[in-house]
Amino acid sequence: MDFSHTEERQMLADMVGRFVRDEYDIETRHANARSDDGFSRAHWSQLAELGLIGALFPESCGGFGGTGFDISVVFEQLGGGLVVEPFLANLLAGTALAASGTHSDVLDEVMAGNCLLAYAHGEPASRYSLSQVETVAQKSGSGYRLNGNKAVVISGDTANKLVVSARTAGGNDATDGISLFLVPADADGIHIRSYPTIDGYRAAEIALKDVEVPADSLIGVEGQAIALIEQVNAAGTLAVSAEALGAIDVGIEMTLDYLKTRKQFGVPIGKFQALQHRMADMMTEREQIRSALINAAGNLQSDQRDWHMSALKNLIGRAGRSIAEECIQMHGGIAMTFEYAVGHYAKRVVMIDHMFGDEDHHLQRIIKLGAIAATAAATA
Amino acid sequence: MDFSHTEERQMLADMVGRFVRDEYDIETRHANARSDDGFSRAHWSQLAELGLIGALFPESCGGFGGTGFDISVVFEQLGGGLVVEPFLANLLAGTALAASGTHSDVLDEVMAGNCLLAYAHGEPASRYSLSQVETVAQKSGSGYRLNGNKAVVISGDTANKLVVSARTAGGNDATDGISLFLVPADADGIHIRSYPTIDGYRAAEIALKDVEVPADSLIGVEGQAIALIEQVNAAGTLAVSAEALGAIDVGIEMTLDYLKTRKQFGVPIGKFQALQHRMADMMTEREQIRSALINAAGNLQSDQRDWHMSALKNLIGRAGRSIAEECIQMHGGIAMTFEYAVGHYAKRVVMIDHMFGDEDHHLQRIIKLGAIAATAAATA
Amino acid sequence: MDLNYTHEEQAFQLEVRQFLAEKLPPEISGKVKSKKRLTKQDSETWHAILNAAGYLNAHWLVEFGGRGWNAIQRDIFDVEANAAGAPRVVPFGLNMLAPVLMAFGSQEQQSYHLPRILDGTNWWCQGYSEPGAGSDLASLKMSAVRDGDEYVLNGQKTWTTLGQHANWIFCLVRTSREGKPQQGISFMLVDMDTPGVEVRPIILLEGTHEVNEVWFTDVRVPAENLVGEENKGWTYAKYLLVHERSGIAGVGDALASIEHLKQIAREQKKDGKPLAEDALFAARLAEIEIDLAAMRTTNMRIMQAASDGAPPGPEVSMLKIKGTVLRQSINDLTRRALGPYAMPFVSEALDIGYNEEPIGPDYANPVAADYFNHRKTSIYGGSNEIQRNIISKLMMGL
Amino acid sequence: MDLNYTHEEQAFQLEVRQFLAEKLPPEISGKVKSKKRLTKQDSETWHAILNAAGYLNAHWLVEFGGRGWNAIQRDIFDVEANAAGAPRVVPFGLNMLAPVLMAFGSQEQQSYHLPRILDGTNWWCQGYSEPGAGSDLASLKMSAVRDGDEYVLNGQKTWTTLGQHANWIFCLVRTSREGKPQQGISFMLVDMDTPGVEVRPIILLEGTHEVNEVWFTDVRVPAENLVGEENKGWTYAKYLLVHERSGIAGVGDALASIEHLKQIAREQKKDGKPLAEDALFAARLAEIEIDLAAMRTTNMRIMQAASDGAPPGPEVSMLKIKGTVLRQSINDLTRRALGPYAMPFVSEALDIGYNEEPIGPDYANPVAADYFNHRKTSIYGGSNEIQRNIISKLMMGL
Repeated sequence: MDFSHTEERQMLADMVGRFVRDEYDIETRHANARSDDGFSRAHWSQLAELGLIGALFPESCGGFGGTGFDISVVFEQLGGGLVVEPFLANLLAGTALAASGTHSDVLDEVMAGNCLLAYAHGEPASRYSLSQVETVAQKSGSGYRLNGNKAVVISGDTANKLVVSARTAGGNDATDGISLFLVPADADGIHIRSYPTIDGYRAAEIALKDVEVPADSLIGVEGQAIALIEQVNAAGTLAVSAEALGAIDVGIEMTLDYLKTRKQFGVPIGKFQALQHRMADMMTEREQIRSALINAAGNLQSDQRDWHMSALKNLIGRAGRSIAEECIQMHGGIAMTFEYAVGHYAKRVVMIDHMFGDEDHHLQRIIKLGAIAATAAATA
Repeated sequence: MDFSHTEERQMLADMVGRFVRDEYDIETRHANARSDDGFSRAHWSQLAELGLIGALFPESCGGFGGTGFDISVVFEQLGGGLVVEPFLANLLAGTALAASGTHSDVLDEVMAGNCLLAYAHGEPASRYSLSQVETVAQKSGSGYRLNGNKAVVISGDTANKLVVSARTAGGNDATDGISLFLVPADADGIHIRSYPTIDGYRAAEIALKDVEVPADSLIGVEGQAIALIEQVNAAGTLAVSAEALGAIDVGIEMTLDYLKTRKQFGVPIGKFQALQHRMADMMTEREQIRSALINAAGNLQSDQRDWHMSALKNLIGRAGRSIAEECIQMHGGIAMTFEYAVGHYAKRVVMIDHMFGDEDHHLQRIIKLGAIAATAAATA
Repeated sequence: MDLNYTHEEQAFQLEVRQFLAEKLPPEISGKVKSKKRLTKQDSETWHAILNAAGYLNAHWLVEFGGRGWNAIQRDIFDVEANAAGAPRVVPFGLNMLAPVLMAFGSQEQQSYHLPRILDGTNWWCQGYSEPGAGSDLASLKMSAVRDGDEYVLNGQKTWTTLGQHANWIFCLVRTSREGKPQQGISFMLVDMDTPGVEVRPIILLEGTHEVNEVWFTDVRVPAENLVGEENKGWTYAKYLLVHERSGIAGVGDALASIEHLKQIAREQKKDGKPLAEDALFAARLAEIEIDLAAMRTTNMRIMQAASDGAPPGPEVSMLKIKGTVLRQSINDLTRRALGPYAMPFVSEALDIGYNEEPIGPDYANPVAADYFNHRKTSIYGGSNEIQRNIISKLMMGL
Repeated sequence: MDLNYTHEEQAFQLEVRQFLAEKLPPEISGKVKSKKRLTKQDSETWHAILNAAGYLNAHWLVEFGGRGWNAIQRDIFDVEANAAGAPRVVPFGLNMLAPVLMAFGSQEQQSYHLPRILDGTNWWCQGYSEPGAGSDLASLKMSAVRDGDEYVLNGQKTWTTLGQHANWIFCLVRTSREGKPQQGISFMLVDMDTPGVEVRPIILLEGTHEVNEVWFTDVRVPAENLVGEENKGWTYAKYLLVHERSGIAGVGDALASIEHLKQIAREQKKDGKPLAEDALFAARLAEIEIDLAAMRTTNMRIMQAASDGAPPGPEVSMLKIKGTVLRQSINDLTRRALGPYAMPFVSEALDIGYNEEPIGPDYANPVAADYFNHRKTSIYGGSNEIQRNIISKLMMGL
């Protein structure tokens, strides 16, 4: 057991951190978010060249990372800059490709920064359920015909290709019978409605009406996609949680600075013990989140994956949200303004509760999974 | 709508308060608790003469009170002294008699201080369920034969008569088929095992083995006791909650005094803002409890009774426990000692969570009852 | 103690319900219920309707044309109005300035300003906070220097709610730097059409324009616009803060918001069942309802004690804390109820006239924004930290 | 980062398990698991077994006969020992005094006292707190006045855990009243058989005798019992506090307590079903397990950083807070799990030899007492408030 990063991974973290610090201040971020695409293609290419996309996928797929710690290190740093470029969408869709072993040419293009993917799995009625898929794929000639609606597809408006889940068999909530397809975003019958999210990112509602796809657009085995979907979900949970921790780190840092400089009643407000004690609890909870992130990253490929992912995500929703709210409260009015950065960090942390299952969803999953062995940090 | 006490009720409160203040200090209380009976018969007689038992029952039964506010006022003051005399047991058993309209001669003796009752309803497996009664009453001649076990019967060791629930029909958890009986505590076949509770009171496990009772020992209508039991339960919930508030008031008062006098680092610890702010939250929660007590007392006879009782008891278990723990924490080590009083108040508040259903039990009852109309404080 | 409504109270409740049913315009209550943005015109319309019915200033003292409503009446009106979807009345003139004028204003100020508050001629806003003086109001810097029959004002106010709609502002200004910081403060009424007054928007973190900076550059104000005595403004300011807090618990709004949340929870499905039936969600909701039922009584108790003669004391600080924390927890639970559809946010969809299909359920769009917006409530009007200080000092003597 | 055990760590875990299976006396682990009271003899027996196996001081530096266990090894031993029902080792000599002697004691003190700590000749207790000096330790008053080759001690210590069993006590005493309160403090070793030492029991709120007052009246202590330099005791005391906290998270105990709780929750029935299946109960339990899994890693991270060379810094304060709060929440949930049977308390039933039937389930009797007893953990060893002060000052610079 070892709690220090390898040198390579530390270099990766430093590199992303440097990019954020030097080239991605909050105004740049807002400008990227407000642009037509909702992100900067220049920044995306730059980061692709730095190898950031490749770090998310294993060597067997042409990447040079792909472990839980690679993902957590990258997204933690991205969270520190509230980076709006579509890393998450490409991690999700790319993980489906990488794990299935199909469409490796597309994944190569993704890692080169030449192709954008999005992951169209959630639906208007699915909430956080992974198996509730109402979109159907009927056999049609040698291929399939897709019909259905996909909801809140992250970066779904700018993707070149979509990974779409659809039911090839089974009832609405059956785990069996779900398949994944790789579909060009401009295929006939696809209607994409783009919109911003409250925290400055972009998502889309995607309607599929008689979309014809060839047989080889299938990802993995027909009807057996649930394992892939669970794996994508785990990677996504890990990524947004790491992002949340990165944002929490900045939020706490800004709050600490503010406590030291802002004066009320003639003294820096950091001298007020009530704030000090709450801040001390925030520091403690932050370390707890960091530990849960380590536990989850180290278990991304283990049989305790789901327990640790749910533990992590529950903590993000519970302790993370509380920290975000406290960062605003301790700043006071200034944190309520769009102009000041801390509110944006807080927004991101809170809204991450709505991705891949919220605090309660994951608490209930922990209960379902049982927890006797899982309280052990060790995987051995 | 009116939130001030009538003059009579204020006098009642003042009278009990004066008794506690003048004659019932914490050493007296401990001495009473440690005595053979677990309470003082002299104090019991004295309080009976002051009319304290009569205040718990309506005029129609020979008392001069019996409303929710009578009960709450009396028990709030008793809680302020951690009074160990068996008011609760006699309220419970007496309410069963009063509400059924039977055995009024016995109730007269109770109010005169000449007869002690206890309420033997709970069983080893019933937890907080009101209908889970495994004790059976079989017809036997013109009377009944009782068999079963009763658990944690408050003041069950010193009672002259017991109000015993037993099943005359129906399955173990059926609401129908439960009857109440008035049984002499020294009847053949009754075995009483007395023990102290962690907070200084006395309870008993009571085994009934072939206990023969005559037909007129029945309280109310055979098989229809559940409504009586619910009424007793509501009165008990109200009483112990009021007691908890009385104990909380003393706990907060003692803690405030301590904060003003105890010095650390050269200043009274009450100057530390972290403690001030927690104390401010305790004050707020205390007022919330007081309001919930008023709501519950005012609804003891209304169709919103159960909602308000559960709201109150949930708050006692949630906010009350938290206040009790904070009273200890703010005192520090001294509150951990038997000699210092505040720990005893804290113990009582926490252990009241184990009577008539705890925080979670009542939260779940609120959910079952639904709450749309009930969020209104007004009964109209 | 008696929790039953008297006959008079029952009749009053009926009267209020009838008034709302007849007079509250459906297009306005529709906006309120669907959390659309209200226009200035909407606020003015409702203000005029309330005034015509004599409800606008019913809580004012009888000698100033009010009806002297007690705590129970105010609770009934608050709850009924919120349940019906009535907009919040803009409080700055009606509930904040007016009590100060009644207590400390000159007869001229009273007879000039009070009718104009009621008839809507003047829309007031509040000039208290400054960039360096938030919770520590006494450290304010904006200066007012006497020059003949006028004061010359220079400085900046901030967090001025709805300042973009207002034509008058009441300000705390510094008229002296002698003594303790509280001592040199005065209370001033300023016509915002006076040259040198400039209102600049502050955009909040969820993108709305609700508060403003107000800049004053050599603004000349007639000396008769000084309220009470020079350098005594701190006393008036504290008096105002107490009155500001008389509705601070926000019971009616919280009750209406809970009903809205329950409606959502019945419609949202989780694993095929209504979210309302989920054990954890139901438990969170039930705790809020328990707290709210208690707070409604706490509010009436404290307000009744005040209306019985005692001034509303530091106890209202408890209402501020509990009221905001509870309201925020309703916001939080509403956000959670939506699942992924809490994320989309189309700001234009909050305005009437937006005709596109909603993203997700029609109630979803404003929810997250509302959650973030309500974080302000534990900060403004004296942050909850300041309220705890007040309780510590005034209620507990710590 | 690697969460997998190395081969060495796996082997170590196996070794510890074997040792516990073979050497931990079942009558002792039985008492621990059923929460009976341990006798002094029980503690001494287990102490001797650990010593014979070389585990007692395995965390000591190698040069003093330890094995220099790292954070992972200490975690493994802690968790395994607790799971097996091993008693807590009395820490005062072994984990608190010993590190101070190794760092600051004379060679004579080291060679005299360290072996006697290991072989059980001396049972140490701690003389830090005084009635007026709890969290504010620097304000202590107990005096030590030099008189020839001796110091004469007068004063009172309190909260002395298991002082009734001890024959030696290490004390902070005041040797000077000059300068800041921290400056005149010295660290003294006292044989409790010396005339003038008197131990008086303090009974805790749940009725147990666990802590004591220790009174000193003209107690004459040889000057060679001074540790390090006169008036430098504050430095040694702080060093000790850091070492005291190395096991402060209490991971092993918490894990064992959770298993106990889960066993109870499977046996207790609520509405006919196991309590463990109740949605609210399960949620409360799951939150604790989530927090505990994270804390186990937090603990190892902080301890590993320390064992890699850096001294355990203020970060351990986070472990103290989180560890005690979590442990108390386990106690709280265990109490709730029992329903009405949390109320009965028969103190004698905690002693071996009590032969009557238990009241209610056999695990019920100690639970409420244990809940109340554990309230001490957030008070002693530097209250959680003091820990927050430390974090504020040393970690955050506030």
